[in-house]
Amino acid sequence: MKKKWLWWCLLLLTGLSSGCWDQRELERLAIVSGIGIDLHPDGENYQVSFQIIRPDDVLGGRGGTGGGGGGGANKPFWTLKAEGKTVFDAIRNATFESSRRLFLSHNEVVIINEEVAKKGIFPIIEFLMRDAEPRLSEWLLVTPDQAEKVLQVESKLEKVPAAGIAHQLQTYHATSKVRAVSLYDFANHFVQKKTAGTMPVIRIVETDGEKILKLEKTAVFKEDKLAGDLDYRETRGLLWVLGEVRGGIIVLELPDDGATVSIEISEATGKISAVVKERPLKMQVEIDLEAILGGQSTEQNLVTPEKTNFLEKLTAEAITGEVEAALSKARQLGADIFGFAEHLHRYHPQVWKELQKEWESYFRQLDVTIKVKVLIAEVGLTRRPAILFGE
Amino acid sequence: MFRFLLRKLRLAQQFKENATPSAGYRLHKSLEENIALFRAELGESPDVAIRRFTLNLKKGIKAAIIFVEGLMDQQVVYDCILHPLMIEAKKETWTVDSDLLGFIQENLITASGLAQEDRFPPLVDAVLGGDTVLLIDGQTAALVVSTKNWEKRAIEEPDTEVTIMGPRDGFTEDLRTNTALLRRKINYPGLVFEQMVIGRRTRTTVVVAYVQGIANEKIVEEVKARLKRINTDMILDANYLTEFITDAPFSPFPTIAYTERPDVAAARLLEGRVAVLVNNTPTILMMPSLFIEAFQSPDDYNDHFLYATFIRWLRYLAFLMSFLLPALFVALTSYHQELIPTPLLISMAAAVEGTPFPVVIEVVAMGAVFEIIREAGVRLARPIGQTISIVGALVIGEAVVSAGLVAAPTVIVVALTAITSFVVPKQQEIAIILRLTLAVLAGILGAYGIIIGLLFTLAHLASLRSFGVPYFSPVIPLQVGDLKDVAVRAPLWAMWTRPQALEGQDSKRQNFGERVPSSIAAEEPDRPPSAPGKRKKEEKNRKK
Amino acid sequence: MSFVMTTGLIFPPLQGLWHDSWMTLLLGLAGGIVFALPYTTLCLRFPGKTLIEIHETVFGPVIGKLFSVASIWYTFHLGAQAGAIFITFLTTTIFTMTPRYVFSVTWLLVVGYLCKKGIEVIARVNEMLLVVTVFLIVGTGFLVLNIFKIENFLPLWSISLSDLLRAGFGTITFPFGQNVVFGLLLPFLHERGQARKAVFMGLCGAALFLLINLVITVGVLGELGKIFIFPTHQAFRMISIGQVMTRLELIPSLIFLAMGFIKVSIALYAASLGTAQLCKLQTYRPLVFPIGVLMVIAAHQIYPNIGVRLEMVERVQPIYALPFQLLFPLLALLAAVLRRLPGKEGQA
Amino acid sequence: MILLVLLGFALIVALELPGLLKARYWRELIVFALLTAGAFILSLLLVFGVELPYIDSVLIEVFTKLGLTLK
Repeated sequence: MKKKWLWWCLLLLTGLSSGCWDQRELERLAIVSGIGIDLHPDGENYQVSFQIIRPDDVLGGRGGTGGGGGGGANKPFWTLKAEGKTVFDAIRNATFESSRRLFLSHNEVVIINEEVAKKGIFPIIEFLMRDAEPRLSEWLLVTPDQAEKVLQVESKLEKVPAAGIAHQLQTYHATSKVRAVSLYDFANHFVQKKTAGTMPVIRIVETDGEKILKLEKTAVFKEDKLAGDLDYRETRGLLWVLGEVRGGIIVLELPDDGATVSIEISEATGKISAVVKERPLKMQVEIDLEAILGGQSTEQNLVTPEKTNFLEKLTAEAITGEVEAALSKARQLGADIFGFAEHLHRYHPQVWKELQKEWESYFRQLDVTIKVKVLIAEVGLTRRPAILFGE
Repeated sequence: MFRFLLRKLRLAQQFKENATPSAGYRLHKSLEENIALFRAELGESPDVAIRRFTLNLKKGIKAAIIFVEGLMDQQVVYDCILHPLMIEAKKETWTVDSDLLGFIQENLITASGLAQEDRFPPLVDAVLGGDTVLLIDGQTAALVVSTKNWEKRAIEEPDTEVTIMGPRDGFTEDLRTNTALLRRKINYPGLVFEQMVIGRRTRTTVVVAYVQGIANEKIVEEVKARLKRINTDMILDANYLTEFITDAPFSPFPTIAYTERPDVAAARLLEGRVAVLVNNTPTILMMPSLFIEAFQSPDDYNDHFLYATFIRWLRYLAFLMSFLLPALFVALTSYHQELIPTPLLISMAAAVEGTPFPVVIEVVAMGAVFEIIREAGVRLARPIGQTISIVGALVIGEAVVSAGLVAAPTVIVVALTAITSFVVPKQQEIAIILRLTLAVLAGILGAYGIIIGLLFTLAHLASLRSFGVPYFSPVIPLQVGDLKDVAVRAPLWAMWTRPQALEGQDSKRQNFGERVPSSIAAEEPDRPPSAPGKRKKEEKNRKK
Repeated sequence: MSFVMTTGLIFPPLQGLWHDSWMTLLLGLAGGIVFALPYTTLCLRFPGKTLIEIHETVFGPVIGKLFSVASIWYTFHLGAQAGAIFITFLTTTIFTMTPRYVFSVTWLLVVGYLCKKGIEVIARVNEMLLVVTVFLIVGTGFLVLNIFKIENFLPLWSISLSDLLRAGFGTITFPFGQNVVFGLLLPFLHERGQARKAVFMGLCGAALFLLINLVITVGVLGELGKIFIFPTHQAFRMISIGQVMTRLELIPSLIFLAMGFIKVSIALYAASLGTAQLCKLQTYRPLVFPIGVLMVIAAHQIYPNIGVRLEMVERVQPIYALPFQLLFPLLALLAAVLRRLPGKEGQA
Repeated sequence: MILLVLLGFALIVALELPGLLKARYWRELIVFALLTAGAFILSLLLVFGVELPYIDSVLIEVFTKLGLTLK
């Protein structure tokens, strides 16, 4: 029994004598919330910029205590640039200019410049996966601008711009015209046979002399290289197939009077199946949509069985159109962004073995049938159009 | 080290042999010599009174009574000894045969407690214990008249174990009162008190109490054996005993429980435990004691069982927090920042910004400061104590943060820990020790350090035994049946067995789940009245 | 039970075939049970005796000693292996900057303490941890449900039968066959008649846990899991419920670590006890620390980096472990049957 | 570092030796001494940076030479 204390002493002794290598006091950490990766002007090295949170200033503004620094309020973040032969190298080189060690565990976004993306992002993804600090859940984006500049654009609502970008991505539900891609999602493409990865594209837009970040398009990667992009409509086409559509508006134009009807997406599923009996095989995409009649510019009452049926048909056509657009773009790029290959691998491994080798050329002329089922389940609060003039 | 211990042991043994020299020498025939004996033994203390008188029997025999003032009842001495011997004896004409003492015992002394004794030491004990010794010239034996009576505290509710519901009585310093309190709770002849005297100089009376037919006899024997082996000169408080007989003297975990409440003691006795009552202390000892007992408050059994279960879980949580929270805080802030949600991390980083010390030091120092404040508050008179805590907690806490010496989250954590540790007062000391050790370990090795510390503690707990019963039972080793008073507080009618861990006799309290069903037939309004024939049939069915 | 579980949890034994690994797991369980048969039978035949003593009675003093030394070496190697894996786990995931010896020394202290307290304490601590682990696995299992994808298990039969068999064989030896260590301890653990039952229950329980864990990992990580050395850890890194319940990977990791302590202590205990019996000593206790230090040194010297370990598991481990796990007990059993040991009471 | 190793072994010996002597476990003492000496030498070698073979590497090599590997 008396030995117990000896033990504790021993434990403490070894502990104390061994010191504290991994100890990093909070106040000695530079919390990185965003990483931007550009090519260095010399074309060889990477130039990596970090958005580092300054906690004091983040909180300082919130309480409205004023005073603070007295003069011009500090920005709640600081953008640090560093260059290196690899991303990792650049991270360590950053300490030349930073008083604190960079801490990547709370990083939220990684913004990759187009040029870098065209060269291939495999080394970047590889590093992010291997290192213990970055997380699988951080968002990946591509930008045609300098990634460093993107990181410097202040968010109008959030204190920390990177958090702003992350939130901006997560509101994709509203339109389903942008795809949010995390490191985990993207890395999965690397291990999944021939599926092509995508990433959202972010850009600096200037409105009223103020710089604002805007999510545009979706970048398509072939293997690890940027190959092309999808616009909003094509992106939603892609999301339909993937079953990732969560919300958004489909605007229909009525053929008889040219009025517009907005259909709100409430629930959608997408399913891929393959018909493997015949060659060349056919893929089938089934999309199931539950929608809400959201608004109309015509005076006729659309809440009748026939009219709703008609609307459903129109919606289905619109969706088919979107998917077709995405499909043709994908065929043109030769990038299987829909994961047809993965589907074959999972459900028809035998067939997949057969097609594996020439999958890309096969994909380019793959026959895809699209089946869309639409159900308008709700019509909003009004039972007939809110018109100005009584009958 | 071992050699040293052995030598010590040997020394102790010699000591013991020397310690009992005067056993068994007897009284003389002459009264004066006997009085001289007492004088020699008891000295000239003013509280020892020797009253000589003449026993008016036959031709008048010299006699004396010896007692200690303040420990005896003057009235009893007068009514039962002096008056009958000096006055009543004169009235009648007695025929006294040879056995004078026996005659006095039978005919004259009216006190309820009376005994003959011819050895000297027990007589001294009796005098010092408040009894009156009657010496008669020419007799080689004396009469011991029970006249014990001294100033006692009234029975009050104990401060240390306050309950909201339930009985309000508590043990007092007086042993007899305490045994009486227990008897009043358990009106069952199986409740056994066995008395012994421990402490060479304090001669403290100690009573071992247990319920025959329930308590495990091996444990009872073990308790008695350990008590008998104690060889010290003073036992002033129950804890003196504890430290001598506890299983693991170096362990901070108490393997013997205390209580000041007769209801708790009675419940524990009926679970099959052994209680030890020590004279002059209001706390009684109960053994074997398990870790889990600290979480069982007497109020649990006075409340509804659902609520009691909920509260018990809160208590577990609070206990966990009370030793784990500072360590976790240290580990999270100085090692595993990736585990803190980002917004929280930012606020914490902002709070920590500019403080001069690492978090470990902050936590340990603030913990120490808190303990100091508490200690200062406890020892002082109550009103001042409160002032101290308010000044200490509010003023220092506030000032330390605004001066930028310590980060606000640290103060919050330390304060929270302090409060949680009061939820389980019986394990509070351990919580403090564990808390500081774990915090330091966390400061050295982060969460890994915590795990190491916890493993050590767990291993220690797993190896502890209290009078042969594994300390951590019924959790490890698992005894599912006993969990009904651990994981939950089952309804009383469902706690149909006594704790199995104690391995007592007669493990059944009542039949399983036996309650008293309502004797008023329940109306069944949700059923439509059916045809009389059918109804009868149904009733028949129900009876089956 | 936890003995099998722990390394498996952090370091799934299955390379190459990923989403089919649950099948190999079941195969491994079946194999493990088959492997367990010889030595449980042995232990039943020689009640109250450890493998060391059995060796001696069956093979005679000289050859028996050889067998015993081999068994002890195997146990020792196992303990060192487990220690090494856990240290690697710590230094690569959580404490990237701390030198390895810090962990090995603290490790040694805890394990030594546990061993000195004896098998009963180890078992009890284990029991406690087991409960916690069950709760945690089930609990975290619920937390990952929202990122769980059942499709990750497809296609079902992507590998050939031979591959499956080979992998299954691998699983038998690592981690299931490691149970042989209990051959050194069985007489202490349970009442005689229950030995076999206990081992089987343990195996099944462990397999069940591994299965749940595997299902979680595969379901969450999908194909991606293949590339990680410690997929379970990664899977738990994915947890994200609301703003609060994020990034919980540390908690399960540390619990598994604690279980790792237990595993190493059992190995160390077995090795010390075995050595003590081999040398006919009265007590194993003084041997705990020297052997512990040796084990730590071996843990440092077991592989330069985890790559070697991976290769070992894939290519050599099954063959290497086979004699210890199956051959020796089988031989002993055979010899015992041939020599009609134990004869009547007192002779054996 | 060397000091630490020395201290560690000194502690182990200090912890175990008196008990062994007291109980007159001579056999135990011999085994204990042998094992401790072995451990001590090995750890000294490690501390001095002598390159010892890695167990798994050796095993792999041996088994490869014997032709007893899978694949």
